[in-house]
Amino acid sequence: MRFSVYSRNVGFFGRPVWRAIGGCVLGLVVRTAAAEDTASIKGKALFKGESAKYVRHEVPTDKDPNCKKSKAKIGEYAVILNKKDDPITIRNVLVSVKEGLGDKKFPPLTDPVKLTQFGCEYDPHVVAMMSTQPLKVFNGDDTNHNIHLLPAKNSQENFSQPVKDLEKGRELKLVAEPPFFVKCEVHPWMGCYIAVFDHPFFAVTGEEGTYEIKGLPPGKYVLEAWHEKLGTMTANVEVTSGETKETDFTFEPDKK
Amino acid sequence: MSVAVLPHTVKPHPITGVYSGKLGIWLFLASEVMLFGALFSSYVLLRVGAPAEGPAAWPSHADTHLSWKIGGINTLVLIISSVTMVMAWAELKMNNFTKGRWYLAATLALALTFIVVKLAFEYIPKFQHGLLPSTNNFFALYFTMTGLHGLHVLGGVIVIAWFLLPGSGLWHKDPEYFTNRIECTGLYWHFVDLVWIFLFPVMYLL
Amino acid sequence: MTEAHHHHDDHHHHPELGWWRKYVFSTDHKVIGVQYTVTALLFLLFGFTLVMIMRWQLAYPGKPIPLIGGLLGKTLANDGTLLPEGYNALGAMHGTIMVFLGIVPLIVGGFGNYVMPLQIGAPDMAFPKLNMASYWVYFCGGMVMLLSFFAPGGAANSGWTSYAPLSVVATQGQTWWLFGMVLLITSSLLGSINFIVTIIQLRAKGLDFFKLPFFVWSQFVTAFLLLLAFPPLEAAGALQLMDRLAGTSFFMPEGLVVSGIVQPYTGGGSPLLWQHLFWFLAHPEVYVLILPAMGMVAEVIANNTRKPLWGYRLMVYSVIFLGFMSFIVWAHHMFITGMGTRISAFFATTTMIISIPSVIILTALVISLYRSSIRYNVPMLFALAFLPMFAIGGLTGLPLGLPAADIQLHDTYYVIGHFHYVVAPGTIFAAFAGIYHWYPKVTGRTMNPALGKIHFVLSFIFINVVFMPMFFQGMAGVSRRLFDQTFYQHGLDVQGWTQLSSWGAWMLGLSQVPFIMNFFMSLRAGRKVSDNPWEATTLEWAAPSPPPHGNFATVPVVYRGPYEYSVPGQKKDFFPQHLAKAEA
Amino acid sequence: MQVKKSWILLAVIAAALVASAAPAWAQAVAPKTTVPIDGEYGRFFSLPTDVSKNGHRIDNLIHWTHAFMAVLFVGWGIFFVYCLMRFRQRPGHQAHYELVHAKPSKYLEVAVLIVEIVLLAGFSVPIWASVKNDLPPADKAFRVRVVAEQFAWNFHYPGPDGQFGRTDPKLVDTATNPLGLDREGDPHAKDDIFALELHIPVNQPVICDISSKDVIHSFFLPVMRVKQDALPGMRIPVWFEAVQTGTYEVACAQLCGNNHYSMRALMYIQPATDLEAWLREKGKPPEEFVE
Repeated sequence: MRFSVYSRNVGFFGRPVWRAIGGCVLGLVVRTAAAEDTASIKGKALFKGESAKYVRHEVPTDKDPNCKKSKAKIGEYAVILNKKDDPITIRNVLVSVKEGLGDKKFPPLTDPVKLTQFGCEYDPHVVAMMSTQPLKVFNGDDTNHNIHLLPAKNSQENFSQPVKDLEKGRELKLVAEPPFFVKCEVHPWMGCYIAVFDHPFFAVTGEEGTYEIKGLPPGKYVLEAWHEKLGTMTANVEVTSGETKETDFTFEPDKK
Repeated sequence: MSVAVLPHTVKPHPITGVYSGKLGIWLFLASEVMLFGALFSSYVLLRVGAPAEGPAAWPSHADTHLSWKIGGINTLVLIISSVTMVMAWAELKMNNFTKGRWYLAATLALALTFIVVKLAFEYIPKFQHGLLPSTNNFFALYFTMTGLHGLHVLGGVIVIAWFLLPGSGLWHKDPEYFTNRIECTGLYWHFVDLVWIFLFPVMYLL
Repeated sequence: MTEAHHHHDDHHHHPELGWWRKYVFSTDHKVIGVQYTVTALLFLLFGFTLVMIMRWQLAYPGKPIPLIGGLLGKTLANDGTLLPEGYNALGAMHGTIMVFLGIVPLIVGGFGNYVMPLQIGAPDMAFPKLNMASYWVYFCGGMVMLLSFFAPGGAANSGWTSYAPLSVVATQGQTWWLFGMVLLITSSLLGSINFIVTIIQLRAKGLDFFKLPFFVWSQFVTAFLLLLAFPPLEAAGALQLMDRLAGTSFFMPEGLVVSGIVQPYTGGGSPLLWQHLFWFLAHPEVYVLILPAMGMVAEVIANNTRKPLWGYRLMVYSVIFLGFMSFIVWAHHMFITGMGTRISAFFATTTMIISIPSVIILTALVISLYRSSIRYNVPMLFALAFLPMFAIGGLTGLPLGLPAADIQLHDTYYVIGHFHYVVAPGTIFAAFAGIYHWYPKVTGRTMNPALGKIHFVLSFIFINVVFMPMFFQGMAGVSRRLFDQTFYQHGLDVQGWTQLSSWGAWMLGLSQVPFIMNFFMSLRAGRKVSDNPWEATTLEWAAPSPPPHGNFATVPVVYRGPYEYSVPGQKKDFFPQHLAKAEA
Repeated sequence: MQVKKSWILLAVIAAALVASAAPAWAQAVAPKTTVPIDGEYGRFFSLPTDVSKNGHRIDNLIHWTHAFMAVLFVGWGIFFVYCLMRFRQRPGHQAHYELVHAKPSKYLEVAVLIVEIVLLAGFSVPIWASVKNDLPPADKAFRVRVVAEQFAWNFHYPGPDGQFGRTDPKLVDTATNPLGLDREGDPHAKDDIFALELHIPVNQPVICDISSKDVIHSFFLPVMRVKQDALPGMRIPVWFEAVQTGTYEVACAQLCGNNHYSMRALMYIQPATDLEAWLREKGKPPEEFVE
């Protein structure tokens, strides 16, 4: 899931081929080794209610002409629904294992997580990462960006990237923390969320509104689905070795 | 080898009529007037400019929870301490070192009383009731101004304690010099007293 | 001296003072003066280095800084490219360091401490221990400012003016800045009390107020400005500290939303209160920066024109008037904050009035050249260059003082050019004149005149290359404190001037190499000279070079005014103040 | 003559150093902006294009003041240079002890005073009064609220009903509602228009109410000769009237934080019909974006 979120950027970054290959190989090795005796959970984030309230439209990026290369698109109240689907699915829902892992240690993920400011929009909109991974922030625009993290636990990083920089970026180390808001100080409409975990069991619903968490050891878990505007939901799941369980989350914002 | 002997450290300058220390302390007090003057001006500006309603509005007299009685007691304490300070200087001037010291000790005791009353009956209960500098601008000014005044009192306490104990040896070397120093301390102390006399009505009564 | 037999702890100076007491924790005004001078010169160099780094970013935005880019760390720069936060930190610290740690300590703490007691024939300052304390408090303040670069988020980055609410919500460096400022203010207060008391109490016999050298007068008025203008800033600093640390809202109005977050301040405060308190200090501070410089220039000009100063009394009255008026012009820094016609007219009027005494002093200094005999040595070159440079600085203040013209020019590079002309080729040139002039008194040797002239010519050319383009930028509407002015069309169109200005700054930096070499080499290799190498009249030249502890072998008595040069019927063209009769 | 040679040498060194800077000076910087900006911006001590009705008065004041400064400086400089050359120390030349009674200097100071009074009372104060205080009648003017924040200018138009809606800091959402407009609670707020660029009519007075959400900013229109600090907690009106259409810049002139320099907005001066069309377009509910 993580890879699919970032895959859009790979060609665009032009990051060195050997790193991509290395990453894939490592990922395959870890996954194939793990697949034997582990379980997966996958599913959808579904929406029930008055979908007309949530309109996706272009935000006025007229402040900065350099943003006009790609118009920023956000949902009203940042809820992006796939209205063509039936039932309607929701993007950018973060699903993670909340309880049930105990004190187990997991092989740390180390490949950097990328957050790119491109066309005056954050890509991806919800960043999920493990605390062992570095976060790399890039500026893909010919303008100034100033990322401002507004976390409770981590330090309130607030720095600008005045020039286009898709090579090195700025690297950040974060500790585990529930999703927190991140904004751009220069472009008021730009916002995203970062969630940091101590374990590798999390996923964000993508363009189809689906998620998949792989490599879970068998056991009983509490899953949490979080959306920035629609709130959180939990589900109890039990998985056995080699099983792939389907769990959907249905958000019903109009139901009190 | 020429030895630097500074004129007018003890004896007054024939034309200006003061010794250097006294002139120095007067100048220092002039700068203190500007310091507290700036704070009092800020008080006026903030009070006049305070919004009519909302959390930032100027609190009514009852909402300040300041007791004029405690403030009054402290005012009295400071006024008496000013008197004892003058007495200490007068006794020293008349060559009564022991008496002068007793008056100095009395001043010190009164100064400490002031601080204890301020802390035990005003600051600490206020904090316990959740009335903090951040509550509103009245309390912000109250704590800043009385706090700064309190620091001045504390400074006075340190100076008086110094002349009461380790610094009193100067008397035996040069009584006039010692007396001058007590006079300067006294000038400072009266100023601290005077600031309180402005603070008391502004904070407790107005 | 009737009190000569009163010996106190302060004055029991045993000849075997240890090295620490003699050179580090000394109470001798001359040692303290040298400490101040050297520290302040180092800070000036540091502050100038900061601006040389900034000028790279201004000239070549977004390009990595050559040579030293890697040294800037992670907060200020990224891979050697300056970041906006780094630029703002450097900018704020450049201002603070130059004003509070460089120039004022140099011309007041350094020259004032060293020269003033000598010029009034005093054995030392009135309170020698206080004097020492003043230096060390200043030193600590400086260290706090330097250490603030290592605070999380870097040094203070809200400009040297630290306007609230920006400074209240700023990074931790601002708290360090405030603590540093409290120390520096304390140091200035101690110093100013000392200066005033010394001038009033310790003048040599016969030295009436109107026989004082003009430099002493300038220090006297300066000390009053420091004494009375600094406390309001201390109060303001205390209030800002409370806002930052205790969550009060002295400067915070209701309903602030920073970065999309509703601020926890109760509100009810006024951002303008900070500006009023700040400029109530900072306008007199401007005169603190310039009056001692005028004093030094007057000394050097009187000495090298071999002629009494023209209009000495007029100058003294002007300087007193300047000092007084400087307290009621502060709001001309705030015309754009939304002032009504009447208040702006009042402050504009006082501003126009305050320009008159400055014109008088400048005119008096120029008329002093008339029918004189000008000796072109290095101090005189700097002193003469001061005059047109200060004139440019002063004249360009005129459109800024007219509220309507200020609408366009306020907070543009025009302002930067204006006050830098006053302070850089003005005050700093005066300070160079002072250093070349009094170096023989401090060391017994002169500085090399050839190197001095190279230093002068290069500095004079490049300082104009630096600051003249700023007027063009300002007229075009380029605001100050912009990390990258090419963001704006009007900035882009005058970018060429920015680059020229930057090159000027770097060349100006190179031009200081002869001075630095000269300063240190002359300690050993300078030509040894007599006690009075410039054939001057004022009292400092009556003392041996360097003056011993206690200054004068015999306490001088003064018989005449400070600038008795070319007195008719005399054999020599100078008549020192302390001589009863002319030498045969 | 020895001395003079060394001076020439120094001048040559200095010229060489300046020349070494020249290539860098000539290096052009690529423009950052993708929207062409109208107007001429000074290259040599000149003010930017003026497109406002009142701007020429300020420009005239600046020009006359500079003329006065130039006269003073040049006159005074001639005397200065004359003294430097005429009274240099040389064999047979002696300074005069007696001081001249310099009447001209008194005249000079009085003249300076008079000119300053004229500049201040005759020009500056009346201009200030009219450009800062005498607002045009509200019914004739085009009103915009300008809300500054770190680091953007928000422009708030009242919409068809001509009334500004209520705003509340608690409702602020950085992306969708930066003004904190109470669209649900206040009927006037429903039709309010929010934009990040300033559109104003040509040949009609415009009143901008300047305020700030966080720190102090300064609303600066270089081509309009308008500058007004945006103070949090206050709403200060400024007015101006454009006489020419075009695209210009809004700048922030007060240090407001790290990205102060990128706090730029565009100002479009349009004929009234174009402006109305733009406002109508802006006032429409957002169209759904279909991928």
